[in-house]
Amino acid sequence: MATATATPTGTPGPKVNRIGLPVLEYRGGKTTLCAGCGHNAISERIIDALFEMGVQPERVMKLSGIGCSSKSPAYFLSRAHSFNSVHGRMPSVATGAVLANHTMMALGVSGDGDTASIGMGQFVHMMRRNLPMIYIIEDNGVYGLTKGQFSATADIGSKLKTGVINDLPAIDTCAMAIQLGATFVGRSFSGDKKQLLSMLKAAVAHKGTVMLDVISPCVTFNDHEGSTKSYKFMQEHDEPINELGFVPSFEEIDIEYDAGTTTDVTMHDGSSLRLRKLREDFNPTDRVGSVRTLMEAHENGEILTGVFYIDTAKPTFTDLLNLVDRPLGTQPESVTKPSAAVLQKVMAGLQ
Amino acid sequence: MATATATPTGTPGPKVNRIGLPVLEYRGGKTTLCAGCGHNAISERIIDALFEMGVQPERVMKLSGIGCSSKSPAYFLSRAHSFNSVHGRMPSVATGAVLANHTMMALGVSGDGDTASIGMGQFVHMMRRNLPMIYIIEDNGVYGLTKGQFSATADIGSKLKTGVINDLPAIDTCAMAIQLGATFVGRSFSGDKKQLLSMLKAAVAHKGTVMLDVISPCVTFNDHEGSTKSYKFMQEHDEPINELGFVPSFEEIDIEYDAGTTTDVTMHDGSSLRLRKLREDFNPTDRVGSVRTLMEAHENGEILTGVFYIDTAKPTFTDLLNLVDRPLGTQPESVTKPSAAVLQKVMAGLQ
Amino acid sequence: MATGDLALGHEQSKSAVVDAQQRVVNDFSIQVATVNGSGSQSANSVLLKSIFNMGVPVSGKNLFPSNIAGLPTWYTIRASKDGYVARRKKIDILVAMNAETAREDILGLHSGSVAIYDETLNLSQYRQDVVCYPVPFDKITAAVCPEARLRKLVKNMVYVGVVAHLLQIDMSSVEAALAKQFAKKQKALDLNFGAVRAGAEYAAEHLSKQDPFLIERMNSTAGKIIIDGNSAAGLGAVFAGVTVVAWYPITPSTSLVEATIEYLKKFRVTEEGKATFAVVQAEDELAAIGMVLGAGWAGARSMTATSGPGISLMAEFSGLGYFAEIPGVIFDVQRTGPSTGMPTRTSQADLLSTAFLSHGDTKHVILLPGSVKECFEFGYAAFDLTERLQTPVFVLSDLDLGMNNWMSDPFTYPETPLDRGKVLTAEDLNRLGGFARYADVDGDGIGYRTLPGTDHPKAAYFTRGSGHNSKAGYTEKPEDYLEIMDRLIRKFDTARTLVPAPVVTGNGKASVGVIAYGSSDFAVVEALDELKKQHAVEVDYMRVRAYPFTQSVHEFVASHERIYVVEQDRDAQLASLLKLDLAADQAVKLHSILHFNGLPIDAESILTELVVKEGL
Amino acid sequence: MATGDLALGHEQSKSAVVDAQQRVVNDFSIQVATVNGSGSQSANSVLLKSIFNMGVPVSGKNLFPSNIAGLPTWYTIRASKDGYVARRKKIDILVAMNAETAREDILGLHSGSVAIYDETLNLSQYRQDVVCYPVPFDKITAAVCPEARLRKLVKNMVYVGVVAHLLQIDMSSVEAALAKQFAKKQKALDLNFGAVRAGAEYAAEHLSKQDPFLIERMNSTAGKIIIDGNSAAGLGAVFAGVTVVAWYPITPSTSLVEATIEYLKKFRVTEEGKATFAVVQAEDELAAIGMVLGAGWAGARSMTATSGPGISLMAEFSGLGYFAEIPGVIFDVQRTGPSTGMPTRTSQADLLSTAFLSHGDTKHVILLPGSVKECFEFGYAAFDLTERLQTPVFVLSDLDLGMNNWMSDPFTYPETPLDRGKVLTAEDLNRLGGFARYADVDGDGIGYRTLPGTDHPKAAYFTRGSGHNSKAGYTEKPEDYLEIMDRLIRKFDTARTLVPAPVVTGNGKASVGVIAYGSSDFAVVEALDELKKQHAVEVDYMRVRAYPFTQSVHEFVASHERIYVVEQDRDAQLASLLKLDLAADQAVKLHSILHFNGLPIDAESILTELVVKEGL
Ligand SMILES: Cc1ncc(C[n+]2csc(CCOP(=O)(O)OP(=O)(O)O)c2C)c(N)n1
Ligand SMILES: Cc1ncc(C[n+]2csc(CCOP(=O)(O)OP(=O)(O)O)c2C)c(N)n1
Ligand code: SF4
Ligand code: SF4
Ligand SMILES: [Mg+2]
Ligand SMILES: [Mg+2]
Repeated sequence: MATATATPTGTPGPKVNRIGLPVLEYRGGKTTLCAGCGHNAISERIIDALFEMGVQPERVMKLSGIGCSSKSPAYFLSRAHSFNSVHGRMPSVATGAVLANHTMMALGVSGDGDTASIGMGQFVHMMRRNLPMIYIIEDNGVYGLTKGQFSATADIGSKLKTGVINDLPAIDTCAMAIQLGATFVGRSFSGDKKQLLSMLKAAVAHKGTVMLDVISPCVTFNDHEGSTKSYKFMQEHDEPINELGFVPSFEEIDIEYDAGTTTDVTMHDGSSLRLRKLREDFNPTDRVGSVRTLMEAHENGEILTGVFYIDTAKPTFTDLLNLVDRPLGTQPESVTKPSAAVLQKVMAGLQ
Repeated sequence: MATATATPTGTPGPKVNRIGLPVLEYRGGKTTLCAGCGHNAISERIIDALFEMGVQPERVMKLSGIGCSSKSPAYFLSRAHSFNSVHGRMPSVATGAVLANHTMMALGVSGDGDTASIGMGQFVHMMRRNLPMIYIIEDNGVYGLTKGQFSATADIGSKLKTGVINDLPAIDTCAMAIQLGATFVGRSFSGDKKQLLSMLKAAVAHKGTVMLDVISPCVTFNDHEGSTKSYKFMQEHDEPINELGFVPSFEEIDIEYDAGTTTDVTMHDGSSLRLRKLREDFNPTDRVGSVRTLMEAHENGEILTGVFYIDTAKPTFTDLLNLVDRPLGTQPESVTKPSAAVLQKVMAGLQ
Repeated sequence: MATGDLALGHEQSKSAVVDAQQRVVNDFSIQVATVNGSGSQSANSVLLKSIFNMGVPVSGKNLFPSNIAGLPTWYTIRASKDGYVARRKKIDILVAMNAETAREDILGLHSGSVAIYDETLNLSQYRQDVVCYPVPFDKITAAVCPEARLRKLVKNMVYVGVVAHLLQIDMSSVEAALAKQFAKKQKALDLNFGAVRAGAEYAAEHLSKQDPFLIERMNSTAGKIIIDGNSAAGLGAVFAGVTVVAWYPITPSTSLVEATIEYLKKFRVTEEGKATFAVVQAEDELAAIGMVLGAGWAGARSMTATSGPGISLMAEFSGLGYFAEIPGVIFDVQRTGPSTGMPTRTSQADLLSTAFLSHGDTKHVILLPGSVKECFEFGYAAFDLTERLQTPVFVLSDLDLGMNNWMSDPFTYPETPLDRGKVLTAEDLNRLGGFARYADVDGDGIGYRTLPGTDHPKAAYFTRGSGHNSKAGYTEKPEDYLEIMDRLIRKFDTARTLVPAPVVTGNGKASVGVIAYGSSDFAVVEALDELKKQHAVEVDYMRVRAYPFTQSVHEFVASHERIYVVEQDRDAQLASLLKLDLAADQAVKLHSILHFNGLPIDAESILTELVVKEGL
Repeated sequence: MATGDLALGHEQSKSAVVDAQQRVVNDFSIQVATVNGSGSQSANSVLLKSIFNMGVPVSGKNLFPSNIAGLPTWYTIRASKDGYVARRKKIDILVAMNAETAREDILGLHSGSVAIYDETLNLSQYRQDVVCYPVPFDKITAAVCPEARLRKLVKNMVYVGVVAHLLQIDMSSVEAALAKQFAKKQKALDLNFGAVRAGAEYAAEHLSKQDPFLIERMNSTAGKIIIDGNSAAGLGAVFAGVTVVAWYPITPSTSLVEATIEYLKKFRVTEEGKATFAVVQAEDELAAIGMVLGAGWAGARSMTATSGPGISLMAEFSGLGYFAEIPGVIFDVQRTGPSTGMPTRTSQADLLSTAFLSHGDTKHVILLPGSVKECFEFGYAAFDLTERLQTPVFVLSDLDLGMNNWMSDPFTYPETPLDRGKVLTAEDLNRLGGFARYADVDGDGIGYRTLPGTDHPKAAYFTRGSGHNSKAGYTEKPEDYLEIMDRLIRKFDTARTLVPAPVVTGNGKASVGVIAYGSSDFAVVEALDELKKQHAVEVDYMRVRAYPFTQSVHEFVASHERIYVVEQDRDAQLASLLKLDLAADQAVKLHSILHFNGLPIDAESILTELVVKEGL
């Protein structure tokens, strides 16, 4: 693991990361999800990413809605505060939490039902605000926890185990997020360890809304023939649009850079994200082009993965609010409670 | 007025339309909106369109949410049933009403706050379903009825009378509607009588979701210098992307057709919609291209109007539900209540 | 133990194994402890039906986690010759199939009970006072099921066989149950019956009966059906001619809609293959009720089903339905709150907030079915009522009633024609020359409405949630507003006379009365029988079936000295509604017996409290 | 007439014009009938302040339509030497500026009252028993306002001048009021004062005083302030150190947040120009309360403000706040329901649904400010309470209190330090070695919490709306669930001891007590004074200020024979909550006096009912 440093002494202790923590300190409770559920793999990658990036667990707030996916925060990073809220409304809770403490990293886990069905309104407005947080959709095309009904990301024509066929178009949360204002948008697959890990690490380094749609098969209700969100289907149809090379700020960049084939992005914290093009003419800093590419791929039945859009310059919601540095939640009374003199002045003005 | 026929006898009665009704029968109550409000002009165009198309007023259901705009259904077509529902949730009410009676024309009027803020979730899902109805956003960039706060369609940088500047990106409801599945999407301006009237007449002939975003200045709260939704701004920036020629099914088409400059669409009821290109390479039957054009225009600060997208082939939501012809709401008991024998069979199966 | 009540530790007495000669016939409970997602559901239901097929009254309760697979689940079957079907705290026979909970499970048993378990679990080490039957499940399964991937499922049938043998359930009863379960799937039937037989044979050869529990043939289930409340409610809606269903999945109401859909597909498709119904999976509950109201307004019989969180989300629209007077049926299959709470546990704690759902002087009509039969009947009647009253009607069921299987008399066909309420046609309008939508023409508080599409120039009116006068015109005038608000109260009083009246048992001469509703009924009936048996005390019992309360509720309270209100919530919500409705000098009689730990209420808990409170 | 109460027809007596020698000093009401959007608001407020500047107690009520411009609006000013500030039914002086309603307006007057109107309206034709002062407004306006487009606005100041002259209000008082209104805008001041003077001069020259109404200088307003309840509440929140405000516009709560924003911008920006607060205009009320809870959870003092429909939309999240025990302040400025109702009319009809907002045994703490001063104080105290109790706290105001201008003593600075409640720091955790989030360590039902970001490996806990045990672990165990639910009741009982206690007046010896809350207070006080004056009957009066009720509420009821509960809703919601809380033998004493036509309650209505009910 590139980012881990050896323990100082020669004793064969557990491998620790740059802040001296072993990966164990990034784990959570035992999962109660089905064996093989894609969501579990995503939890593992989150653990890896935070460990490798050397994020202090106490500096993270985990947020979720309701669903199998939304249970996941219980299964990683026990040392971080977590808020498992109500169905579809995590974005608002996250917004409040980030405003109360914008110095922390907010990590949200949602499902496709939680986001694209009941949660659509809040999703749209969170993207529009470019709220600084990582928002992950664990996308299986069904409502897992209520036993397998189609969600709004189910592809047209895909089939349930019961034979019911979805006849409504899928909502492409990535295309929407880009259009609406999110500044780091990508899609991955829970089965693609490497891509997902790089994407998550880059997400940690980004300032602004990171929206990741991670296809995450539901082995119990949507992993059969006829599903377009099954392991098999993804293994056959996953088309990476770029290859991610993420080098965190605390490491040396040693690879050569070729402008023709690579987009090189310097992230807010000094990390570097290299996106090697796997498709001619795709430019992840071009909003319009990205949406077009996604829509075209969708019409062709292709499932693109990779980083679709990144913008490191746009101000985040907390930037726009021009907040003091110290978290609002822990401002001292001396700052937040105006003096008696102020009240007197107000009263005088009302006489 | 092309579609009105003369009264049979020579008596100089009021001009009537093809079903023998004078325009008076399409009017509503006296408006209580501000004098000069764009919404009033839209009501007038709706009256004209329904009159000219010879729609039977009793065959229309008017639906709305809450806002100045949502009050409008009171100001046209008194002879039609109307449902002024709750803020932001008209799409669901309309969905229910259309399911109960899919033989009628449903006409919804919403505002930008009603649709793009509180109503976003329902808006998205209505578009996705291609519910057969006309959905009009009377778009002034502000909440008129609550006295002028920005809505989510306010452009970035636009200014309130109080000096407050909007720093969040506008939501382009047209781009969203196209992406999500609506089959007739356009933008117009309440001050452009001709374009809006043609668009509304074509809307009447369409089967599927018609989503029209009509810029409709709020003279009281958003018609000043610095607003991008003022009459002045629109007069200066309105850029029609095509010119509409609508010929209803009951009239002869006599104009020549030139494939190079015109897109000719035969509508569901046999009417014909001719879209003369005002922009090279814009094709209103190309979803991806339309969204791209809208996004590009948006980035360039242009306000395009016209019909952006039309698809007359896609099945509507009621098609997908495979409904009987007669409205569900008035099915006789003999059809809807299974017989005693059926119950007996069910009971036997449970023993 | 997760399935027992609080105070119930195990009473590990030293007294040895019960005399096998002592016979306990058709009166005991079995608990099967498994892991969810392991397919034990069909085995349990075969076991249940086998007993049913023996003519013995039986009930089953599934206690499952809010989780899809891998967590502990318990299924309890109660056989009761007296026909009691409520939850029973005491477990007599444990089938311990879940290694994770097995120790806790056996420790929770009372002395003299029975444990059947996989021999590797070696449970006898924990209890000397429990009859232990170790079984080599895997070995037996392997022998009858060559296909390894099916063994996890088939294994469950082995315990069915073991239990059937030990209880002396006829194999023919089991076979009939299996045949129904696997309908036309002969291969599955063979495989599963093979497993049952193997289990039974193993038991015959290796287990010597040491316990007193037996099933003997009776004749108490003939003609009865077994169904869950959700299916019954869905069936009621289908027979009521529901045409628009809008919903959003949520436990424990999902199966209500899923059953409705199945019935609609079967019975409501025309010969040309067209649907006489529309079902929409909405994007959330706000949309679901919006669709219901839109459809109800436009003339459809419309419904949705949800549970607590969904009901809360329907608050704003419910007020619109009340004030704009729009029909629509909302099923609330209650689960344990507050908030997400325990989604797979039962409760009756939505009553009060539903009665006043929405801001600003809103009140709702609520039906309270108390059996699967009433789930059907009220699932039907709700549509007549909502159209008659022109107001949303809520049907409050609960997880216990809705998701568990219950024995019932077959449902009776509702012969009366559908009551579509006061709807004016074009001909009516011709005759009348017009109408005022919100005028109280008949003095019952209910106005006349027209449906969109009525072919008359005066048919239209303007529906709004804002202030309106009797002609449906917009108003902010105090007197117009008062007229509407006062009429709505009159309408609510009309509702009192139309909703299902309470059911009263007892001779009416007792000084003590009990009031309860919904699924509490079963436990109440049993508790009152016991009260009579054990203490020779008779009480009268009124089961309320709707809100607002009918006049007879007032009379019942008036004619008793003390009233115990039994309900499954913390905040005494039924008692609260009663208090608000009763004259204060009557309200003073009310005392609450509350049960709210998420498990279905049981007779023993009620009895204990009654005895204490009555000082018996 | 839209502004009068139901029964109040005009009592057109033949008796001629009142003797002008008879003087009615500092005790009458003025109603200005205009069109909204015509800019009459500043004229009305100048008139109000002119009387205030004369040292005469005064109150103003704006009766406006739910519309932006062009519809009738009425503004009522009451001068009352005795300091009564409630709405008064009787109008003494009408200023009829709206041609559309002028006829109805004058017909609504009582005999002997006064009408000032544009001469073209010729209103004297309708009433011989009203003193008529026709004024050529347009001519006067044209003369003082050369700019035609300003005339519509300036015209309003002309009536101020006319009225001021007729009532003998000092011009200096008017000028001072104008100077304040137009602060640093000298040109506007000159123009408007010119118009006032022109009106006064016209009156002096052409109108001969024929009515008895006069303002005479008093000394009863010295040191008083004038403010609306919404601004006062916003100010309270700002002094409470609110840091996160999330809202969605809705009448009549919008101005609460807008005032808050103004104060925040003024007092809460650091020297470097950074904000020590965040305000978000959310996409709707579901999002607003979600943000409030997210922020409250993460340590911010957070708030939202809304009205009926918004409260309904907050139902689901409110239950989460209750069960997961998260602070947050929700202001509900009540308007008339149900549904959209009458958005610009006042009401107290959200009380009951707010108390039980959300499904499944949820209960909320509610503060009930009864004056602008209490809007400030409770706007402040709500934040201490919500953090102390770790539960959402609702503050129920209403349109009358919130949007109208009220005289008040200046607000007192809250000297006590902010109570941030039980929050453990990293040091605490070092000392304690850990903590159980939902354990009742202190016996008051309130657990200890940590904030995200606390730098300690054991600081984190898992917040959820699903079943949890005292350690915040997920659970479906009956006993764990019961522990939490029972503790929440204990916490609610703790709330009883912490919320503002009721205010009692009277000597405590009367047999009759009155209970009311919120903006009803003003009318109740006046009614009780009149009761004493007219009928020599004294009653005791308790104004409740919070739910749950403190012990003293029980005692007050216990110590009186009959209790009249006065409130502004149809369904007797305060009486309902009392009934549920009181012992039934006490509840029997409650009788309701209800007022719910959308207009603020008035003393006359209360008095009439009291007299009837008491048989006086
Ligand atoms: C308001 C509300 N409605 C419905 C539910 C029931 N519910 C729980 S999870 C869920 C769907 C979850 O789907 P998704 O977000 O895709 O998560 P998954 O289980 O597939 O990971 C639903 C509908 C709920 N908890 N709350
Ligand atoms: C649930 C709810 N929240 C808030 C309101 C208050 N409200 C009424 S209209 C409106 C905004 C309307 O804006 P828009 O839809 O743009 O209509 P416009 O008045 O601009 O035409 C709001 C917030 C409401 N009626 N209901
Ligand atoms: S049901 Fe599906 S989504 Fe839920 S835990 Fe199982 S596999 Fe995962
Ligand atoms: S406030 Fe604006 S939107 Fe409302 S009626 Fe007036 S001009 Fe139209
Ligand atoms: Mg999912
Ligand atoms: Mg608007």
